[in-house]
Amino acid sequence: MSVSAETPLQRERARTIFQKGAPGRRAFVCPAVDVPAADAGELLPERFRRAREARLPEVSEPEIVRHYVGLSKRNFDLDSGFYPLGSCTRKHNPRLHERVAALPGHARLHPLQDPERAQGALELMWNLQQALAEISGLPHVCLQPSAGSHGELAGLLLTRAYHEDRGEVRHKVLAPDTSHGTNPATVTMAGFELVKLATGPDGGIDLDDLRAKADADVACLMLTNPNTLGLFDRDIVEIARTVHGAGATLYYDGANLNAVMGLSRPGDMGFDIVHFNLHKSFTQPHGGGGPGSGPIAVSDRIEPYLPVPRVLQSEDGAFTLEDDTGRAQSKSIGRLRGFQGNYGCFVRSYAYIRSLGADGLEDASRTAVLNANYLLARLRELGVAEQLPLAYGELCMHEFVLSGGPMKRELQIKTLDLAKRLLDFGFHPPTVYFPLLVEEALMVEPTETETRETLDAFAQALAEILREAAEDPEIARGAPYTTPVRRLDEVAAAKQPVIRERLD
Amino acid sequence: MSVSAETPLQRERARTIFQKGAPGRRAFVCPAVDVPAADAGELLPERFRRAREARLPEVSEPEIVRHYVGLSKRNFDLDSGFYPLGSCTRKHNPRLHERVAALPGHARLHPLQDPERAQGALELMWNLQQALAEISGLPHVCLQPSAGSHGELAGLLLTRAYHEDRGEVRHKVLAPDTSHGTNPATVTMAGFELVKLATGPDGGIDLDDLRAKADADVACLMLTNPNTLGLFDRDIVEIARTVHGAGATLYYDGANLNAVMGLSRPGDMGFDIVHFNLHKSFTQPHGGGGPGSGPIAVSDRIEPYLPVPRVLQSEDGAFTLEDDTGRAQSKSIGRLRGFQGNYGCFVRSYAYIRSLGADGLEDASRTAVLNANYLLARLRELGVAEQLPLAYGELCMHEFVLSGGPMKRELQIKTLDLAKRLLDFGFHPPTVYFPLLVEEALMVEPTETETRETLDAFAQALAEILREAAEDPEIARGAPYTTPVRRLDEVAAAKQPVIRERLD
Amino acid sequence: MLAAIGVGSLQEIFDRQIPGEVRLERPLALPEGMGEQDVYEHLRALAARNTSVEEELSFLGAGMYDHYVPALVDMLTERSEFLTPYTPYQPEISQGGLQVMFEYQTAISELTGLPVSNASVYEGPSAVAAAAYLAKLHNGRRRLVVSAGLHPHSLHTLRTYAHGYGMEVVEVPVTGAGARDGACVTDAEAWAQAIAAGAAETSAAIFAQPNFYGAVEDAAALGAAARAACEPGGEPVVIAQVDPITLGILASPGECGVDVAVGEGQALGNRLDFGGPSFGLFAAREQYLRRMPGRIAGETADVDGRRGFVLTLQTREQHIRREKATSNICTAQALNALAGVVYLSWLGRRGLVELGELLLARTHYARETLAALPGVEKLHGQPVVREFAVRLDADVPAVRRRCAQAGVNAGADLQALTGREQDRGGLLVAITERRSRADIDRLAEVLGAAVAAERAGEPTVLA
Amino acid sequence: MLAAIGVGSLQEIFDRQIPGEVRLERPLALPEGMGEQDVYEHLRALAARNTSVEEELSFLGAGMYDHYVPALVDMLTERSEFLTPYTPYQPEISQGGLQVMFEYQTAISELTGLPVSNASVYEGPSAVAAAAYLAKLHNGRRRLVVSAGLHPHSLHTLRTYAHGYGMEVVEVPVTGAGARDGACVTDAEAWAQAIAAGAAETSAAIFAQPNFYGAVEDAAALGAAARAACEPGGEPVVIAQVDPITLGILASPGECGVDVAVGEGQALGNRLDFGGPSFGLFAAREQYLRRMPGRIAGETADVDGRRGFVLTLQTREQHIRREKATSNICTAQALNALAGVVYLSWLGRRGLVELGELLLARTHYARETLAALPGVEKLHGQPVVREFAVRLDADVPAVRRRCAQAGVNAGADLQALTGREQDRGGLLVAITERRSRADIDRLAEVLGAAVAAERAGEPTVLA
Ligand SMILES: Cc1ncc(COP(=O)(O)O)c(C=O)c1O
Ligand SMILES: Cc1ncc(COP(=O)(O)O)c(C=O)c1O
Repeated sequence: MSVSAETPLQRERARTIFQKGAPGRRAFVCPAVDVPAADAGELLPERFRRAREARLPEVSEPEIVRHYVGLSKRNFDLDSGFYPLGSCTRKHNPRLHERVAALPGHARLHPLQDPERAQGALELMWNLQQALAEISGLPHVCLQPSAGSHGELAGLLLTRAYHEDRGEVRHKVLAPDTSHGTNPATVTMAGFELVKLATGPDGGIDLDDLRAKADADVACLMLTNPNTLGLFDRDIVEIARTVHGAGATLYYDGANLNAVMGLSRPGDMGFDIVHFNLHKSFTQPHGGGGPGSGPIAVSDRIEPYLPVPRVLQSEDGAFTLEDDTGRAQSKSIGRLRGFQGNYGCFVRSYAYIRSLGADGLEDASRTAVLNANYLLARLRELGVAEQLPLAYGELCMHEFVLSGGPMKRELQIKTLDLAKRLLDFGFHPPTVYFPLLVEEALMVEPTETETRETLDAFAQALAEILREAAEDPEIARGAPYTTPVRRLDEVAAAKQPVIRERLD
Repeated sequence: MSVSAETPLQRERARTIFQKGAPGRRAFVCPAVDVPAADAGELLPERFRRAREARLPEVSEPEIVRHYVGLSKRNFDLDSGFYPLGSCTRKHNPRLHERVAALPGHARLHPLQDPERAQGALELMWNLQQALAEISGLPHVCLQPSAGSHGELAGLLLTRAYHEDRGEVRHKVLAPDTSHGTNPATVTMAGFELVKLATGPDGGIDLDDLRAKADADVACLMLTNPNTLGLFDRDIVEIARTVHGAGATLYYDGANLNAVMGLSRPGDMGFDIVHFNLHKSFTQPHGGGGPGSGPIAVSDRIEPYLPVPRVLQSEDGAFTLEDDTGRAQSKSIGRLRGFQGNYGCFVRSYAYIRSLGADGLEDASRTAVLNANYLLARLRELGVAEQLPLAYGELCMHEFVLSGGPMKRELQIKTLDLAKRLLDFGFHPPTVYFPLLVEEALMVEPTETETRETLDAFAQALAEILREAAEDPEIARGAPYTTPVRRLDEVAAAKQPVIRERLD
Repeated sequence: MLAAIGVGSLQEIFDRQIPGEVRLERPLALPEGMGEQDVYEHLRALAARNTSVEEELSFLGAGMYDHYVPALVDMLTERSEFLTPYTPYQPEISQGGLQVMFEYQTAISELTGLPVSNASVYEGPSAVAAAAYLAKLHNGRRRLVVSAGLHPHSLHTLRTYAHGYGMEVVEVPVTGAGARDGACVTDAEAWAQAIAAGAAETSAAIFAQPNFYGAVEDAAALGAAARAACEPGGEPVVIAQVDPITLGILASPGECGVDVAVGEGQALGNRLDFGGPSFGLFAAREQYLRRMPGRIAGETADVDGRRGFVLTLQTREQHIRREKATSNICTAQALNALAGVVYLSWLGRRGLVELGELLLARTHYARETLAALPGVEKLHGQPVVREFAVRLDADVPAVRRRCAQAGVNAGADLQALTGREQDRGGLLVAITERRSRADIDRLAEVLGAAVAAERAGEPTVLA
Repeated sequence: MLAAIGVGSLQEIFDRQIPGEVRLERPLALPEGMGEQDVYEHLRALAARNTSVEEELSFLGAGMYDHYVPALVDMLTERSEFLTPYTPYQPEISQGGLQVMFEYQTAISELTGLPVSNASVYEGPSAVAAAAYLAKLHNGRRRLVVSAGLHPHSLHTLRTYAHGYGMEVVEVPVTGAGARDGACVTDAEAWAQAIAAGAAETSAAIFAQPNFYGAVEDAAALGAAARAACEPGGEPVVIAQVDPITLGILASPGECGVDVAVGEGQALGNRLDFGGPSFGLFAAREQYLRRMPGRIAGETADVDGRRGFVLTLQTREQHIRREKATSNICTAQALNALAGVVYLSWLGRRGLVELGELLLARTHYARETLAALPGVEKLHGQPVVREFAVRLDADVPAVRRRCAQAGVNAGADLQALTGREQDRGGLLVAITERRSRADIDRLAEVLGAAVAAERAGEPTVLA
């Protein structure tokens, strides 16, 4: 490109919708006022009225379309390329799901519609509850939580209610140092104190540390299995025994369920409470950061405390919603949000479960694990593993964590540089710098919906970047080059935060 | 971009869907055979059976999505940028239209549904017929033709039928040298012989030439008004008088109707037959080259010959379709295609007409003309007009034609180079090298849905390209640089045509 | 803006250009404009007055079919980048659309077994007329021999066009009805005779496979007979109108010696839309390449050697060749053809065959089931793939009305479409993968009752 | 692939990792998988058993509303580039999503009149609980004084959360019902007392505007009273739950002295979806910026000086700060917030006001019309914007059932939602721009008849 080094997207500088349009332009045409005129002051006295107009954009429909279509082109997305963001299960989102979720009978159903006239929706929720119970091996499901971390909060509030009901006060919650940030954050938000557990040399929980810390103050242990290293904790039965022995509950962070569907069930491992990330294992489009959905499943002893309302089936087969006003009479922890949860997500995940069926779900997990191990093997074959060795273990489940430590020392490029250079190759980078205990971590989750060709291409790209770095580390350090903007100054952004457009 | 001159889109070489996937992969799951097994030979004897499988792609849904989403990113489109392709009326496509066209009551209505159970569709068509009659000033409308050129064919077949019915044999059709290619092509296809009319110095029909050629062999004159120079033919009344005086019909190519909606009507100008390009004046998304729709409107004397079936309204207000089997009994030219025409397009254009209403349509034409003249003025202001003068006239209607002759001589770049360089600036070029009689023609149609800011930016880009060319014409001659592929070898493509993927 | 233009008012721009006598001096007599919500409600109200295939159990076909359209087709056709560009005149920024055309051409070529496909024409019936025009350009003769087994819309359209470009249409009847093999197919003897009769002037011989009665024709024999009827070197162009969805199991046009295959593409991933838009497929043997109508994408390379695609052989086209063009077509059906190739990719190599077998089995079952009803008999015994005709011993419109009241659209009234006396009593029934065995059984139940009631002269109950 | 991995079978990978005792040795007890078409039909059949707002004339609101969602919202939210990325961890390839967040934040800031907005939280009721947690982080106190005028779901959610993070919830009643001004609003005296009672420990004072009864509160007075009840410097955080669609005409939280504004965003371009997903808006005064929950996009520049956007102030967030984070939220509602800002752009500066005026006028008309019916009276006389409550002199569930049989969903049963005895007989009626005067008149007709029939003890006719 001899003439201008800038791509058209780079050339076009960011202007917000507030900087476009002109006074008087608009898209909306308000329906006519068809009722008799009334005195404005009578309708709404002056003192309740807004004094200063909200300075919303003044733009026509064509401008809005151009603006947002233009912005969309500044995003990388799963439909456009490989997105091996570890821990996030970026599997394909079948387009059927968007179609069925948009059917007016689902999309335009009011949440307070009488149950008799929402039987289809309630049956769908009931069926989903049943399916999630079977998949998790825990019989009681509440679909309400809005995402994984909301499910975690529910789980700890359930734990609290369970202990309180038994007259116990326990204020500590255990979580391994590999745990996802939402786990410790939830511990605090639920009013507990975090106690960290060490990771053993095999990448699992350090059992001695667990035994030492599992005392009578411990309310719960929060665990992911396979954990965030992509490893199945082989001591899970012993862990469960220890935790239950201490009178605590065992919480399953379901973010990694995609490794074990139909193969191993949290309930059978001894977990009391599990949350699902429907947006991960059960394929919601991630929407740029939501919506998601985080149903929970629990064992019999936790069931009395579940949030309201759940879907119930009555004798005659009809479905109803639990009453949620008479909270005082039940042991329920109450509501976690409005209405019944993210029904739109339920529709999609239910469609997914019915599409795949028992075999298909098992197959999905098998293939997810196969793909991860294959990619790992390819990286070994290409010599990438020398600079980027597997942090723990030999094989992995559905994802694996590489250490960028040797790369950093030998090639003088950091994991961040590698990630940024991947952008020029058209790949979304893996999760980086997590889990925290792995130096310069790279967490790679290919998922089952990627082809072997894609895995090969990704491995090649990594090898190529390392080769390039061996010749000239500046290439990676200066990357990316071809993206709409290049490396951004995050420090400046946080120092003097500008978080809205200045107007006028 | 110091490292690689290639953008990610350039780096990724074209591979077709046939080159992707692997044996056995698939997206479709066939519903189970739920009827009793029957003998294959009985169902379909071997001799009727296919011997060699069609080698369709073997790909999964995620692969299909990635492939075509990826291809889509190799397109420029109206929702992404200015598209002033002259003669094509690239106005904004309101998204409401896609929504209403997709309603099952429209989208999943079978064309042979009994009229009693398709009253909504027939009423819509009736209303559209009425509206087009009013807009054109010609009372009888047939919606059937599939696009403009199909409407032209209908028009000439109507002309033939009209003359034949009067016992006349006329074998010539007149059309100006500025006419669109479909006009002469249609003349031939309809079995006539083309006679070209010269253009006068004011850009209109050369009246003397017309008078000389309008003899008793002439069946029709095909005209666009405003014509393809963007000029309203001021002699239109005299032209009509001359043509009618010769016993011929006057045909209106409606491609440029966007200049005169609510301002001047073909029927009032003296035209007998007009086609509409619903995809232009009445905003269909152009779909990369269709679908379109080309209804026709005619005067009383042409009406008996209209294609079948039209929508009729009976006494009781119910709508029916004309019988189309008893062709022999009527004077109709018959069918031009299957069923009723491109109903999906009717829905969109009807929605457009109802959205804008009488005022809105007039406003659209006014603004289209304003925008074209403003852009022209801006080009003059910026000095662009020195290298790219207006070919004819002073003002214009909804579009204008520049001559690239001076640019070619003074700056040594051709209209083609200018067009290609515009691609690097993120603009779709105007129509180039049409009309033929203008040297190095550039035909610019901004439409009414573009903002002043966009027109200014486009004018700036043209000025910038000319400035750049004055310094170094090689820049434009080598353009484009930033597109997914650069200038393509069209000659080689035509010499040894490869028009399908070679398999195996 | 006016100041920049140098006029005092917008009106001045018009006054200076449009002569007063042709200015419209009153507002258009059209309703006032409405906001989006109101227009939506209006169009929804109109839609609600149509009974779509979602609201009844429909066995209508006769040219357009209720096949399942996968969700990814909608998603892709709704993408701005496919929905809102125009014809790829600027190939550098249109590689997406051009490659889609190239892939479409490949898929149609594979389907038809013919080496050359264009990027689509308007739709099915006019594709027949376009093929006949190709024959005219090819051999300059003026007779078209055509089987009456074509869709009546195709026959009518062909006549309309042929009258324009000056060709004579000679119709060859189909053999009489009856539940035997060989009924309702192109009369082989008449076919050979009609061609031979004006052999030196016979430009093309045209038939449909399967034909309008659902009957599978002996395509290879028809082609061979057409050629045999003429002097060597003077053979007509053999044109077949095919149904693409059947081509997973039916011998391809290429295998049957067909020169040009055309057909309605709607069944491939396009919705019904009350009849359009859809697309027409158009494929041929190599020798017709430079006489094909419509757009054709071709492969080439850019200045840096990258593979790319362009519109090619444009010297056939109206914008280059004007009155010498091989067709007048300009705006065609790109988006519909995109839906077609995406659908075929979704179906896939094996899927096309499996779907064909499913349709074959269900259609056979449906025909046998209906023909077992009193007052219903097969119109013919030829193999059928996804549509078949029966004859009712009762008034078809009346029976159809009775069925409709029971929520079943029993199929198309044959005679209402063909206008032929011999088709009286005929009902054309289409079976897609959306019509299960249970649906077919329900049809049998409702149709059986309706025929019985009609024969018994029972009064119709108004719904 | 197995060879590359160096295992003999796929099973070996599992056998080597999952202990035998926790392996599931049987297939899951779930139905078999189905093809796309079958799944579609199943989900369509379920949808058909729901009565959506398309199939009846619905006046349901009470937290979610049937506003018109313009078509461009669907088009944009369905674009792969917005639909299928995840959180913008890699800003260089996520400028689209990040800029949308920045624009959303600007729009919410403008709406609320508060300088700081995050990029959304889950939804309305949990946003209240999140705001209370912010108050706790801000001042470390343990009492939450909350008006009973909040949506009952918000009250319940707040209690659930507060029990976790150890705060006490003190509920302030609303004044009694009656068709007078000042009925059904937060009891001003009780409000001041409740705050003053534990002033040193009062962390936040929370009210809703309009409140659950549709009544417009004197927001400025409530805020002022809350502050006045405490020592200077010891003021509670004043939190308002607002309805964004009313903010074109109602005084903004910023104008009323509110510290933190939260609310349900569904009315802004999001569909009903039987209750979710939607989004919660969350805006505050500058001083709360570093205690906000959730994502925040900030402006910055790239190495070449181009303007760009990043997730900023991430040291508040769980992935960086873990147990010290200001919230545990991770996956949130980016796509719903996108719909929100696109909707607000579509509505535009004037449109928001015009829509507000339309709702105000129609709601007023509806209230007066219904209150004129025998057996129906206003529950209160406060101004209302797009929802109001009436009291029926008849059993509400029975009246609602009668209306439903006539195709009218008359609104929400107040008492069924609040569980409060004092709300017996209450009906909460929502009016959006989709409910015309004719619709309102129809409601009056049907409701009037239902109340009359119920009072007369007429038997219900089963549909
Ligand atoms: C291991 C793990 N736990 C919990 C979460 C939180 O889930 P959510 O984002 O749905 O709140 C995530 C999400 O990234 C995760 O990866
Ligand atoms: C002036 C003119 N006439 C006729 C046509 C042909 O219309 P269509 O492409 O709809 O066949 C066009 C289309 O570009 C045109 O610009």
